[in-house]
Amino acid sequence: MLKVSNFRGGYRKGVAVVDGLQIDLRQSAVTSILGSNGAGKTSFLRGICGLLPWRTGEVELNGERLDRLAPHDIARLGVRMVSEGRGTFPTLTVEENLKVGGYGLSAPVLATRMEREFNRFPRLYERRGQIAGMMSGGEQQMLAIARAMMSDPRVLILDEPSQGLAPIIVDQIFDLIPRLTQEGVQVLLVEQDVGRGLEVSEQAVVIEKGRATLSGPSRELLADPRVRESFLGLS
Amino acid sequence: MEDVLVYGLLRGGIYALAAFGFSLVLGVIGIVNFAHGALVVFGGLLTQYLAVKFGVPYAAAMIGGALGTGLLGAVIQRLFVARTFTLEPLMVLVQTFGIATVVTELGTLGWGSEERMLRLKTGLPPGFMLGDTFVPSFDLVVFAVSLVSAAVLFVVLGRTEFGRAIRACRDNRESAQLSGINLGRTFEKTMFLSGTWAGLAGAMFVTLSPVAPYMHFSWTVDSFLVITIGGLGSMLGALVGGLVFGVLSFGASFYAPTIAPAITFGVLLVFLVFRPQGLLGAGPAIRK
Amino acid sequence: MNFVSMAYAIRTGPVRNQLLCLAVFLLVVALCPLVMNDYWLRLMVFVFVNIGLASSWNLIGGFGGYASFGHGVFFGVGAFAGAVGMVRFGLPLPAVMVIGGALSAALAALFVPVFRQKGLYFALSTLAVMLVFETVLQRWTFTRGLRSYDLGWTLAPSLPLEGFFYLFLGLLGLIVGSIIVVVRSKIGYALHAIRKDEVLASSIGVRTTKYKAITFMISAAWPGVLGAAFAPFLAYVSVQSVFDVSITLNMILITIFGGAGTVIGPIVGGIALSIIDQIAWGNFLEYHRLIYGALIVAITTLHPGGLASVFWGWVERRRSAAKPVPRPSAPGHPPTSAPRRA
Amino acid sequence: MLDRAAIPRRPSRRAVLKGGVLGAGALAVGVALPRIAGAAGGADGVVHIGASLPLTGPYEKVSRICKDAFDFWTRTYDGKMVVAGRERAVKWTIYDDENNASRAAQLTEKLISDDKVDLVVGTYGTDTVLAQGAIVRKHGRVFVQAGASSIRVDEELGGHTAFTANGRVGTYCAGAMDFLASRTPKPKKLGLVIMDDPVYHEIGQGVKDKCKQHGIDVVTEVVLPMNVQDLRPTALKLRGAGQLDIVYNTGWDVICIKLAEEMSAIGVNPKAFVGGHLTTSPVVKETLGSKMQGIIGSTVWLPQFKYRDDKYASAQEFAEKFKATYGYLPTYQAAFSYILPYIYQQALREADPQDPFNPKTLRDRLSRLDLKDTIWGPVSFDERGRIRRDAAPAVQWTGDPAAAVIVAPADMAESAGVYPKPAW
Repeated sequence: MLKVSNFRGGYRKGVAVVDGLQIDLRQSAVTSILGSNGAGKTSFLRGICGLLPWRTGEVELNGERLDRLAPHDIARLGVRMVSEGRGTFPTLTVEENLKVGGYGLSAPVLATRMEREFNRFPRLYERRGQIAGMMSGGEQQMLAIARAMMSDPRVLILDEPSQGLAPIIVDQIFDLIPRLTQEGVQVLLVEQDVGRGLEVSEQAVVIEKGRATLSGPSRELLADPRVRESFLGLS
Repeated sequence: MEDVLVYGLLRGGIYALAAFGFSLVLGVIGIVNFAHGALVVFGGLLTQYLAVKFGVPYAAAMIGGALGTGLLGAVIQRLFVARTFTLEPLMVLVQTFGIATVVTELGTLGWGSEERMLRLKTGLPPGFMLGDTFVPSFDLVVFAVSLVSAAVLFVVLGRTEFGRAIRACRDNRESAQLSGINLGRTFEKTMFLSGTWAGLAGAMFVTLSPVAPYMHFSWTVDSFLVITIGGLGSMLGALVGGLVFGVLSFGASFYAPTIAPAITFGVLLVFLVFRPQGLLGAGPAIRK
Repeated sequence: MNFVSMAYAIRTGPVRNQLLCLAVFLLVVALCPLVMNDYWLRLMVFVFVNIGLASSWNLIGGFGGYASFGHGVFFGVGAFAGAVGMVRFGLPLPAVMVIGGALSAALAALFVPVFRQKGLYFALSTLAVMLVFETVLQRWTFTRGLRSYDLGWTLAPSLPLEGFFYLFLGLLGLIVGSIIVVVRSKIGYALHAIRKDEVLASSIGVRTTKYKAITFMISAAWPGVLGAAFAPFLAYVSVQSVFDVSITLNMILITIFGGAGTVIGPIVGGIALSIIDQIAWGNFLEYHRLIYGALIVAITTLHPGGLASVFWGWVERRRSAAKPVPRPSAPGHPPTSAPRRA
Repeated sequence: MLDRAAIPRRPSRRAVLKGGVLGAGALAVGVALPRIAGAAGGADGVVHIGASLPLTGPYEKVSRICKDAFDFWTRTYDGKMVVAGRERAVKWTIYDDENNASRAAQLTEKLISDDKVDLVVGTYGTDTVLAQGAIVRKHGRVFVQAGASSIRVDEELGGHTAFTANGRVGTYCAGAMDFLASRTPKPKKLGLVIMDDPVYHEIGQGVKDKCKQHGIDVVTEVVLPMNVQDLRPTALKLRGAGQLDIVYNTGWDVICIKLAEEMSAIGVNPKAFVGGHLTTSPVVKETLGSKMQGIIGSTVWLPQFKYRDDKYASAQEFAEKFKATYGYLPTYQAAFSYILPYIYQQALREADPQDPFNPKTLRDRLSRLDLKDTIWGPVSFDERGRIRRDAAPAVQWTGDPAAAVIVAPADMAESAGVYPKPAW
């Protein structure tokens, strides 16, 4: 259960990009974060993962404080992010990418998990010897998700997973998200396609200028006129 | 002609050995380590010191010298480079230049400024004829050790989790961190590896030719040349670059000794302008 | 008007203020020969040359973000132009200074293809050019010396020591003045854009190659002029003495030490390092290199922005302490402190 | 400044480091300031001698020997020097010129104008001595030096500014070449290795002249840049010249060691190997080990030489005392460095008490100086200020452990010498 309270953070000392955010994932399996460009969505996600140069406030995972930890420790405690633009290791093979995802695990565990991910993404199995940098965007997105899943995370953060992908691949990704939650993973999703993001999520938060201005069950937000106007282009 | 080729290749083995660490650090941490040559010299002198002062057998002294140098590298990373490597690369260049000066001066204070050499009694015949070329057997041993240790490095980088972590950090720092890899520790290990191989190069070289603290800068420049020819940040490139550079510099100082530096640096310039990725360059792996 | 606000006003005010400030500084320094003996005068000349060289380097390396690792080549070419011109052809000092500057600028123009390279590649290319030139000038009989076995040039000092003092002081004024003007000109803004994000700069229509070439030529011409003037001062010019790697390294060190990408940086750095140098040299014979190296490590590790950033940090703090509302960003484009990459 | 306060502040290592650096800096300034203040002005009753040496760089090792020898002279005379009939304390000021000409000039200026030294002794290296001489000349002073033996010193500074206590380099090879020419079978072919610097060209020219005189062919000549690293290409070149009788390398210690090493590695075995600038320093012997056997060096001074002075009954005694103090046998650089202050001492003994260091009278006294017995041998200067001295004797390393014995000229020879030398 990820809980964030009074979170501030940014890139330059004294300039807050995220300014006093409160988010409580509770039982929500998938939570969507909405906001216009530059609202601080990505910065917020990076802040949770410990990647912002400065941050204050509290980040709690099942009662454990994460806000003072280094990014790699946060990752080991089960918060994994698939960053915008995938962030695969281009010169490593698919297998090696997955192994890095399971960094620190013993060889047998690594083998079972890898098999599981290959079952989930048969495409990756076909390309397991391939250098990641040579693969298509969709394949890289799958690889990035599989790599994050290698560690059996408790929270999976997806930043713009559909960006730059062909519609058919986007469909596959969104089909996948509910299935992931069945394995006990909570998903935190930032998606430019707000409609889709809301469809797939249970709860949603709207961020403006680094502050949460609106939050609630996704279905309600989908009906909210403000959301419809500013994000869905409907009136 | 064959002489030049053979001797050049033999020398190239050591150049490659010295350049591996330089290339690794450049690729992974993204810095040019001006103290690299000082590490090579330090490794050579440490080996010589262990062997002569304590009568340690050469193989052990060599390993001790290499690991000691690796440790020095890791300490440099932890205390100094870790604080600056995210800044402009120029800053680290100046910083490591300062570190090179300090290491060299401390080495001079401890060991003196005189050239030292480690003479081994191997019991091998002095050499054998390869066609018309006389190949000193000890040179060949050193060359073989260079290749074997290069192979070890390839295995470490290519097949182990440690190596994967290093390569992951090289490819994408942030994703590596998000996968639970401790960036700081990995960089320290990278520097350790780099120092170890630099020390190994020094440990080999001190058995062939005298070594003294003041010689550090030419090792740094030579490593530069090797990886520019071979390709920045690529291990295989460093090996190939080392061998090519060995032949090139040997040929230049054989056929035109007085303008040899101009020839080698001229070739470097040609590479930089027309083929900046080198012979086997990784290209995109280099950030800046 | 207190000191802090004055410093701030000079930094952000019109170019005229900075030039005025420079003129006052030069006038004060010009009085030095009244109280100094020959040694200190000679030392001052070295400091002027060092600051002049560092300031020139700073233009392309600090403001442009293109670190040249072979900038010493321009000084060396200038010094050889001075030596060959004066000894072989009997030219007067002003003539060889012009020739030295022109040759260096012309040499810099040849670097245009290298400008495609970024960062490290650029640094390496310039280093290689320097080492090639070093060997060529050493081997070429025309530049080698008068007699076939000579390796260097002996020059009669063409001015008394005070003469050299004022010559180099004047040159320093010209160099720093020209940099103040250039930095606040169109070129300066282009450089700023190039340094921040070159791709972006060229995409919004900044002709990056043109501005880089102009900047590089200016930053090469001054060391050429300095080198030519330095030749008769040194009285003995050889490849060993004017192509030393330490000349380039000093330019970089002084700039970084004082603060790269600021006008004041090389001046402060040059003075500070000279003082340290003198103290270490005179008193810690066995350890002076160690002290010098340790100092470089200390400053780069603890204060990567150099002395200038320490000073401006202090000014900013004093200002924000004086005014309750901190301003989000300073007007103009003030010197960047600690150039961090995002 | 809210967020700054909110960040946990532990006393960072950075702060500790910073404190350390500041403390060290303050200490350094504290130590230095009184000395700077004290340095100005030559104190009365003290002879202030100034020098610079290339204490960092390629000549570092040699210059340490020179520095020890200055110190040894001071110890020998109890830190005192008789000037104008009165014993005065001696104070040395030595700087590091890093083998850099412009720095040498600057430091010499400092010694003369700022430290106001009474006497200047020369540094080591041709470029630096020439640069130094230009400054000394500008002040109308004189200096004694032995660190540059090139003929250029005579041309540019001799007779008015510089007194050179070392013989011309062109004659360095005479002992070795005469010795080799008298062997049977007579050597016919010589390979010459010259470093690309005027001094070494001068030595090389001397070798060529001797070859012409003795009817020896110079079959190959390799010119090497001063910063040469790898000597194997040179060894290969020598091998390409066929069976050589003599290889003459003009270079200094490391160059000779590296060349010997590479020649032995690829099986180039000349009948004689001469190291033109190979010193008798222990490092050379240690580094070359058994390969030292039969190598010939030309040295301008050895403890075996039959020299003596007012403090030491023989050069041997001088060498032993020196070794007891510094742990190594003095090389010729040690001897010529020792002699520099010694020469001043002899010249100034009966100087005018009113103005003992007057350059004009000092110049006259130096040019009239005629010392029969010194550790360095007879000392007198010709009209170019050069010591009257020729033909450096040749030594050869033989025995186990290898020791240098004089083999030429005949009147000094301790041994008949070995030719051809044993293969590496």
